[in-house]
Amino acid sequence: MIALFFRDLKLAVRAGGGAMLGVLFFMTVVAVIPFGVGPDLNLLARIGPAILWIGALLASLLGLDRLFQAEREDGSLDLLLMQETPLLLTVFVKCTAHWSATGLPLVVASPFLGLFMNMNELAIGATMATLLAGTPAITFIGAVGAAVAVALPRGGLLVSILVLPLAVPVLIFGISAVYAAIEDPAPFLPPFMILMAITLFFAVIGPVAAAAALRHSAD
Amino acid sequence: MIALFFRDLKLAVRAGGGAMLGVLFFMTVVAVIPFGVGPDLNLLARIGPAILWIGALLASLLGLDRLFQAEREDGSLDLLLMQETPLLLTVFVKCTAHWSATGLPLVVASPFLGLFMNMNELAIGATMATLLAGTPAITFIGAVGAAVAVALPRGGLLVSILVLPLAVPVLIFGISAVYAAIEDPAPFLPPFMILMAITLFFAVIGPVAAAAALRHSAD
Amino acid sequence: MNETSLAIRKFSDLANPTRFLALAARVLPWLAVLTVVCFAIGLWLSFTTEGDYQQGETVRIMYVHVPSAWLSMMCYTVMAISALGTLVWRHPLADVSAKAAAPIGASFTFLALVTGSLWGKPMWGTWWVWDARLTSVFVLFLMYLGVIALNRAMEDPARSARVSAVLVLVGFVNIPIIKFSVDWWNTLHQPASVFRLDGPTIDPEFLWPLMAMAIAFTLLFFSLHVAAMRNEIWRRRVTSLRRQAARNAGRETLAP
Amino acid sequence: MRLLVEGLSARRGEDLIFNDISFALAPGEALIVTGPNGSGKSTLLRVLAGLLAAESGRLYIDGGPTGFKHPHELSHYLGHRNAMKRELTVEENLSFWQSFLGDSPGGAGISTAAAGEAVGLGGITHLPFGYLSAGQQRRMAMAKLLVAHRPIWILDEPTAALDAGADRLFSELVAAHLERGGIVIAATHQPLGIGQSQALQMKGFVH
Amino acid sequence: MRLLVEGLSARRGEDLIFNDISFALAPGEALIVTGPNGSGKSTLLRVLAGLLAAESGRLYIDGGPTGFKHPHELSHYLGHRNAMKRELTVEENLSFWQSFLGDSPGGAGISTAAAGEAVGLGGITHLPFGYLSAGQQRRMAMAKLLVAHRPIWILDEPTAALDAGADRLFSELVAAHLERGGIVIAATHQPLGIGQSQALQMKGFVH
Amino acid sequence: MMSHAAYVLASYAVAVATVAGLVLWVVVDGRSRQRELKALEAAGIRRRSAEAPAGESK
Ligand code: HEM
Ligand SMILES: Nc1ncnc2c1ncn2[C@@H]1O[C@H](COP(=O)(O)OP(=O)(O)OP(=O)(O)O)[C@@H](O)[C@H]1O
Ligand SMILES: Nc1ncnc2c1ncn2[C@@H]1O[C@H](COP(=O)(O)OP(=O)(O)OP(=O)(O)O)[C@@H](O)[C@H]1O
Ligand SMILES: [Mg+2]
Ligand SMILES: [Mg+2]
Repeated sequence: MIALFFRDLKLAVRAGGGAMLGVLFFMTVVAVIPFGVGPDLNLLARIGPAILWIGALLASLLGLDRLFQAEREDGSLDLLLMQETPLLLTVFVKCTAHWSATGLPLVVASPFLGLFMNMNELAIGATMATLLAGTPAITFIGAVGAAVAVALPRGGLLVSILVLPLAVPVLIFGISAVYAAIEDPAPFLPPFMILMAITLFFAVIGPVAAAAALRHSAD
Repeated sequence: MIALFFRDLKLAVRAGGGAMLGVLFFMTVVAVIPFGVGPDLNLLARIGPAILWIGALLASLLGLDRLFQAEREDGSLDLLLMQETPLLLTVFVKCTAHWSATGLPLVVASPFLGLFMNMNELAIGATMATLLAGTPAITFIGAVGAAVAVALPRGGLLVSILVLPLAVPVLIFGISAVYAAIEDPAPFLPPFMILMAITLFFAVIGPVAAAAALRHSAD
Repeated sequence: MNETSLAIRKFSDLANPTRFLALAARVLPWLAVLTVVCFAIGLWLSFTTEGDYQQGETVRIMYVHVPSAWLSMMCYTVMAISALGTLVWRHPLADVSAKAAAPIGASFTFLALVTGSLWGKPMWGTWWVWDARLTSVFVLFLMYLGVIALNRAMEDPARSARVSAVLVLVGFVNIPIIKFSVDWWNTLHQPASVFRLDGPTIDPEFLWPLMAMAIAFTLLFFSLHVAAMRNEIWRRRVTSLRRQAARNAGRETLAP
Repeated sequence: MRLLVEGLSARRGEDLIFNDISFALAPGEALIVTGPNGSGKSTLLRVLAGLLAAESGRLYIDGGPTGFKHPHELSHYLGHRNAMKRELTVEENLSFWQSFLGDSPGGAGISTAAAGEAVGLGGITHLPFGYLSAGQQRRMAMAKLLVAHRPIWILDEPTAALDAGADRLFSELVAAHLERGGIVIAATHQPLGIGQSQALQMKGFVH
Repeated sequence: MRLLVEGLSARRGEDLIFNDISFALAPGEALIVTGPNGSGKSTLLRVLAGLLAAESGRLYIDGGPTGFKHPHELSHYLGHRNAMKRELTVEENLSFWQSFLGDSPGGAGISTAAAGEAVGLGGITHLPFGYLSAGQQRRMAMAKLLVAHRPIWILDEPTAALDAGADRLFSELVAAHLERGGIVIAATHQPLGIGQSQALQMKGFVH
Repeated sequence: MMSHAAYVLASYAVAVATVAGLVLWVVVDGRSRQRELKALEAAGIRRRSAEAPAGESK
């Protein structure tokens, strides 16, 4: 299992470029929005967390579709499926590796992008915390989409389409936690706890569903 | 050449409704945004053009990487490389087909999505015009990235570092042309002309660079 | 399992669709005629009744908007029941029914969206707002398209059936949200005035054409659905025959 | 330990590919599956490897180690594709599979270097897998069979891209595995050069 | 028209794969390239097909049609992969290659239907390519050689996945092409069953 | 009120177009599937159950 984790990390660094592309795309989104809202710094600061979250969500879609497709194309998936180690553990480890290679860089990059959006320290901290808690959920949801689309020739877009609606709750609670942290009356913890609960929920449900989908993808 | 164009179109339509998927993805992205920034119509109208452009960029990025990789994996690329027809013409035709199958539907769908973002008629028209003028550039830039990705077994990183920064100017001039059209003082034409110039530039440079990269992709 | 029980299973698999085809051939003409008649009555009623004093002519949009909105939800419900049929009862026709219903439902949802927008522009002054009902109908539309895309992307119907059945069932939470969104959140959109516990509150002047059009739309849906199911069964037969042809080709000429 | 197959049949999509296949393999026995293109050899092997569900029939192990329900948990499967990553070196690939697969009870895998030697490509395990020629890649995929112990080997056209020397080398590997009490099931178009073995001729299901 | 190769050598990455290979092929002649795995057969064929640059040496056509600078413009190349799209029907695939490749001077391709007949799969060109089994796919890839005329055929392990019957059929196709004055260069591990032919034994470059 | 009539007309037009499109799709799809079945049958490819001796309730 640890071997699988490190193999996937190595692959992501050597071949994918997924991490870099994700961060670059994230930066592009954040850089482009000020064009839209104009140079109004207050407005920017206000919508900053939302933009960061949307950017992170979209950026994590890139490369998600290859999670199992690459394994299938070279026949590795067959061997992964045959083992007695529960498939859902395998999926879980693959998700963790994928998140470390692509989700984590997004989290790390978010404070700098927060500065561009004229957000204050509190907002930046809150955004980073919610991204850290929330992006794994996106990966786990994405794993289900990737497993469903494993046998499809043009899975990329389809995965994103299947994944985005399911990721909406993550987005909503992530953003509302950040706003709760900034605006005094509302408490930060309840939405944040819900976010964590969502992540934990998908950390269990995602691999189970993905494993089931992979079992049925045999051909 | 015409045969190639129609083959690629057919492939795009057959393999899971490529065109429809792109538009569907585009719609999904637009539908997710209000969940993030809230249903404030004025704010939506302001960031609308930026969102449409980002959605179109992302929709064209997803799947662009397969432009030559799919040809390589089944060996067709070898045959395309061997012919006496100039390779750069082949690349150009493939780009055109790809754009017709994925870029054009996005342009066609953009007015409807503009309505969802509460944009007025002027903004919608300007966005559609800039998308029409700008998305081919993204395809041509992407072709270079796709060609480099085919050439280098470990080229993943390079591709992303290459493609997105080149696509950012397209995005920026596209968006600023739209805002110029909406806000009175700034003139629409200069950024739009620059956008057209960028597209024409990449329509020439892109196939040349991609063809060169493909020639060296031999393995 | 031995040869005969396999043969029996195979037979019952096929007998069902076959019987369905025979039934469809018998029923379809009648359904079609009935649909046309109902549409004639509905259209005649909806153009001859008075306009509303408040909304003027635009109230006539209601006669297409409301039936198509109802049908968009009903069609999804049909799909969800079919999905249950696939997953729980494993009925051979359930998957066919779900697959055939998706494009029809998407079309009705599209109609509801477009006519709603066309009504919203004169009444609310905007084509679109992100209120709960409108958003949830839009999400329904996206879900239809997603199901269609998934069905189209999978070559093998046996494999795509369960996946899209799960997707359909997950999406079903949206239907009560659409229905009750006007009650749960305070929105721009009209609350229900026909299907209420305390009886319709709508003026009978509008009720008659509305009901006539609703019946016509429902009949239309069923005729289209039956025809589309028939097409889907044929499509599967063609695919399976082609595979069979592929397997048998060259057997005779090239036996070693 | 015996591998028992009783009345197996399988489908692809709608169509029955083969029907009522039965055999039993004791330790040290091999089964060679032959038949024309499209007759269902690969399909049979994928069913045996647990990658496709059988339509009917049984497939089980008699007297094997405890705790293993399905034969595929005790099997190596070598399909048409090599299950190695082009971007990683051969060494990295092999040691990943070694630690991911682990050893089945009753044997131990050899080191990655020794496995490289065993397939006659000792010196080049440091190269990225993508740099090898077709036959070299195939041989390295075979080395994968050696780094983790599995009593049953399921091989789909193992020698397709191999030269005569590698063919011989491969037969020796298989023979050695059989000698150690292993079981081998292989689909081929060419003779494998294994001594005592059962044969199964697939005819395809004629409709 | 003669194909002339003089002192050819090629590299992969840093390493010289082969060195100083020369031969000449007249119309109706075939060259069979053999050698162990990794000895450079595929590399040689890819150099001949213009897909890899030669390190040194010359490669040209003597007395061929005017307007063609490189031999690869007059060649068919059948590599390990089939160059057909799974999603399109065989008919669509073949007619795409027919109109994309066009005919070289001095001959004409046959219709797609006739090409299907020629490889023994006449009735099923209306099927999507992905429906075919591995061996049937390979045969259809060979049909591609027939739909557009090229005097030179470059074939890399053409019979790898084929059963015995298809092997025979393929030898007949090659023989007919030679009879019509074509040139064939093929790399194989198994005898191809072609009559008069030169042989080239690759040894690999020992460092 | 003139412009409002335009909205009404537009919605009826869209409705007619959509319904017509649906009907057309169903009919054309059915026709071409039947044509394909006929072609396959003409090529001598037949469903196994079509040759089934008894019990076919057709
Ligand atoms: C794009 C925008 C719109 C969408 C998506 C939409 C959606 C729906 C849906 C789903 C229903 C069925 C609700 C149910 O059965 O409970 C409905 C009913 C209805 N809608 Fe809309 N609508 C839209 C715009 C409008 C507008 C602008 C008006 C009028 C001002 C309107 C008036 C009505 C009325 C009167 C009903 C019937 C309610 C009843 O009697 O149950 N809608 N709409
Ligand atoms: N993924 C698939 N989906 C549906 N049918 C398939 C699939 N793969 C193979 N088939 C069909 O199943 C049949 C058996 O194929 P299989 O691959 O088992 O043959 P094989 O004996 O291994 O042939 P070969 O010698 O060409 O490898 C073929 O006729 C093929 O058409
Ligand atoms: N893409 C590549 N990059 C670097 N080196 C390569 C590459 N492909 C092959 N080689 C090396 O070139 C040598 C010759 O390979 P080639 O594929 O020509 O052999 P071959 O004779 O075709 O072998 P086989 O019988 O296995 O197909 C091999 O030693 C291999 O390591
Ligand atoms: Mg096989
Ligand atoms: Mg080779």
